[in-house]
Amino acid sequence: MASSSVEPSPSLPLEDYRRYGRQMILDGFGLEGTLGVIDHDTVQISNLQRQVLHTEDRVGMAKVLSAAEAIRQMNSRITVNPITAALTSANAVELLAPYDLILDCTDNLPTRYLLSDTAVELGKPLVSGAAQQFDGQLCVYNLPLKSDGQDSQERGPCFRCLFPKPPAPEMAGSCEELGVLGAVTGVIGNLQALEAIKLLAGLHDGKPSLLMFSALGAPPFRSVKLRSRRPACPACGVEGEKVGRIEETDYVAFCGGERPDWVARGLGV
Amino acid sequence: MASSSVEPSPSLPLEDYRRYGRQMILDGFGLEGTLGVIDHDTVQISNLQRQVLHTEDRVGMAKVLSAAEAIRQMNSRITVNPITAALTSANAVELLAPYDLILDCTDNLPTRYLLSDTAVELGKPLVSGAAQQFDGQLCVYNLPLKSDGQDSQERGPCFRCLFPKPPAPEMAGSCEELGVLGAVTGVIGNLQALEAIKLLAGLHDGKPSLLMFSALGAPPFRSVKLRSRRPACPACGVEGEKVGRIEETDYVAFCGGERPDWVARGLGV
Amino acid sequence: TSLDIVMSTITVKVEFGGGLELLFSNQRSHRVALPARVPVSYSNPFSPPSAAGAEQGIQNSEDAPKKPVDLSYLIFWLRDNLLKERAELFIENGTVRPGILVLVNDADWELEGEGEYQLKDGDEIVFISTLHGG
Amino acid sequence: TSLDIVMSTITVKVEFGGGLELLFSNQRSHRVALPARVPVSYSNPFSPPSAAGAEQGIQNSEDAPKKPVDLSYLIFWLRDNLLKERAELFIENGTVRPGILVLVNDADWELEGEGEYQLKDGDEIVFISTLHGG
Ligand SMILES: [Zn+2]
Ligand SMILES: [Zn+2]
Repeated sequence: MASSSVEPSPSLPLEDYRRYGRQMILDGFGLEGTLGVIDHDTVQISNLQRQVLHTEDRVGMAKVLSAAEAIRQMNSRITVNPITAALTSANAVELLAPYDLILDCTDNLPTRYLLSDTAVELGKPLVSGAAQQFDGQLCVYNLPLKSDGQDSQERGPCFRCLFPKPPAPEMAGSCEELGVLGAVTGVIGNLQALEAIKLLAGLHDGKPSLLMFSALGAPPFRSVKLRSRRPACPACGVEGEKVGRIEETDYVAFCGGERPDWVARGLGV
Repeated sequence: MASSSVEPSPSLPLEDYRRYGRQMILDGFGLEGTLGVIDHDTVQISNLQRQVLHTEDRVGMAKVLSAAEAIRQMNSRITVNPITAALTSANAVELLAPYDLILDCTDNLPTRYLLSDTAVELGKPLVSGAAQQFDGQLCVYNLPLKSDGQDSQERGPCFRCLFPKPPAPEMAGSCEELGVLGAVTGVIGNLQALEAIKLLAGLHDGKPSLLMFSALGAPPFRSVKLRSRRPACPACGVEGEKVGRIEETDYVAFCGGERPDWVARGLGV
Repeated sequence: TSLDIVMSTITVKVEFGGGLELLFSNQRSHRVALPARVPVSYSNPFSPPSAAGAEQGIQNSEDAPKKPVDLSYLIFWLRDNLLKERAELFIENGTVRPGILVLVNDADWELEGEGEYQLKDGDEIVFISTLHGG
Repeated sequence: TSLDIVMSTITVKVEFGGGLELLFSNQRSHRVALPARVPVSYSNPFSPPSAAGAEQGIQNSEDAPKKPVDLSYLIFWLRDNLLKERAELFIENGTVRPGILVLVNDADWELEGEGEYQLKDGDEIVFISTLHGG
């Protein structure tokens, strides 16, 4: 799926969590809200190896409807809002504004920059996962920071702070092009869900970090401490110190020009 | 599910993998074989939060049949052998002998010791995952070792080498008792699948290690280098140096006596 | 390429996991300062664990023979100073209970000499019990 | 608590990820031995990257002013000694290309002084590109 978001109404007394953590049964741990899923694409047979919400029967169905059906089968009380649309710079703010956080589950760079810029504009954290071949990366961009456990007004870096320029197009590729082991996507997807839960439940430590995973590595995981946001960042930087303006950005051109696969994925921005 | 196993017929030239890894599309990466799933239990509504193969519609169905149905919906070419039986010391060797490796996805200690002893007896690796609350552990027991990348005849430690005695019953508890965050189970389950794939495809580095995961930790993952097997281990030790005999073991008594939940789970060994 | 200068105390990081933290105020991470040299008699041979706890614990006598502080000393120090309940769930027959895995800087302590491992300033020592849910 | 003894070379571990390894013989992990002191002129100010590669690279002249080896020096050393193709995908305007994240012992290099970070024996330096599949 291109991206999905969660909007909780924290009707449970989450602040009691730490106190009663020993006693409580975690599956009583709950959040109410709406889960939005945005994607313009239909289920392909080649998706099934890693996008485990879909089934052979639903090949050809809109991905967001297939995902909503899978979630309904597991838990019919969850409210899912399936949005069959390609995310573009024209609709991103409107589509994502109703949600408390954004999950980046995309497979292409232009959408990753678009989601990051939109998350900054909306002031929401972006839980970003990526997977290729045997490797994965996980990061929360625009993270609400805490110091000594207390909320601060500060935010962690955005995607553009860390990667002001996309990698050379020659070195980029989507999962369909490069391949990815389904279980790598599964590890990263579950870790994204955990970061989202920690953020919504107030359990996140509020320290920006990047988790790198390599299925063949020893050790397989490496956690990296990240910088603060970059004052010169055109997206999240300090007014007057920004270099460049993202309003002018053509996301596809920025990432190396019109490549047929990106256009096919609906990013003819 | 209690445990599941994979039996590959390596009909693809896996030894070519490393050579062609750059060119190959990973989802062409395939293994043929039979996936066995062993469990005596039926789907409960409380399982759905973490056992994502099941659905609300299939509550009450045998777990192994529900799992087989879910796999069939995703990939109808996979051969699944669902075995509706409680694993006991009387049937474990016979049930697990046909498979090349064993996955321990159980939720109780007596079955963990039984699976480890059986894996040692059958000379098969045991990919073991465990999850409780916010934490998880992953380890391959009885791992075929490699040194300098070459296969050796040696095996890594078994579960009993590392944990010769179970924790005090007061400190033990299953997921149903203590609770577990569904995404923690998902992270560990996907990592188990990856270890199984690495073993079957000859990509495992053959060095025994334990991966510890804590969803709230910073860093969340810790990789630990493990000892060799223990010559005095009653399961995998050296003949003549073993202390104790596992043939005499009553698995339930060994883990602190008959607790109603273990008996209810079919472990009235 | 570096010379150690004799210190009178060292600090190690101690972590508990897999449920063991329940014995230690439900706190997973601790910083522990220990004397760099300790009496020989307190860990070799082990003194048996006692219900009396701290009273029978480690005493620093000025003229007792000494040795560099080791992992065995830490185990008894934890029993006598941090353990809140049920010492028998942590120590058995003069060492950690067999169901507990001890890690020294991310390696199984058996690779490091077990209780005889000499602690260094900044070491990270982890005690875990196996998890078994799923 | 320790004294550094002057060494003439140091060894660092270098890792590439996220596709950058393709520029370095598709090998992710490298051990690199570097002189402990290097000419001042080669990294500050940066020499611009050149198509000629190694020919315009770092030269050790005996009488040039020297400084302790730093991360900038390593970057040029990698270009001149390990890079197999397309230097412009690794170096741009005298530093790493903006799309590359540099890590010093598991911290973003911006927290460590970027190119001016003085390398220590045993340091682990990682260069990664962002992954973007999913
Ligand atoms: Zn930014
Ligand atoms: Zn053993």
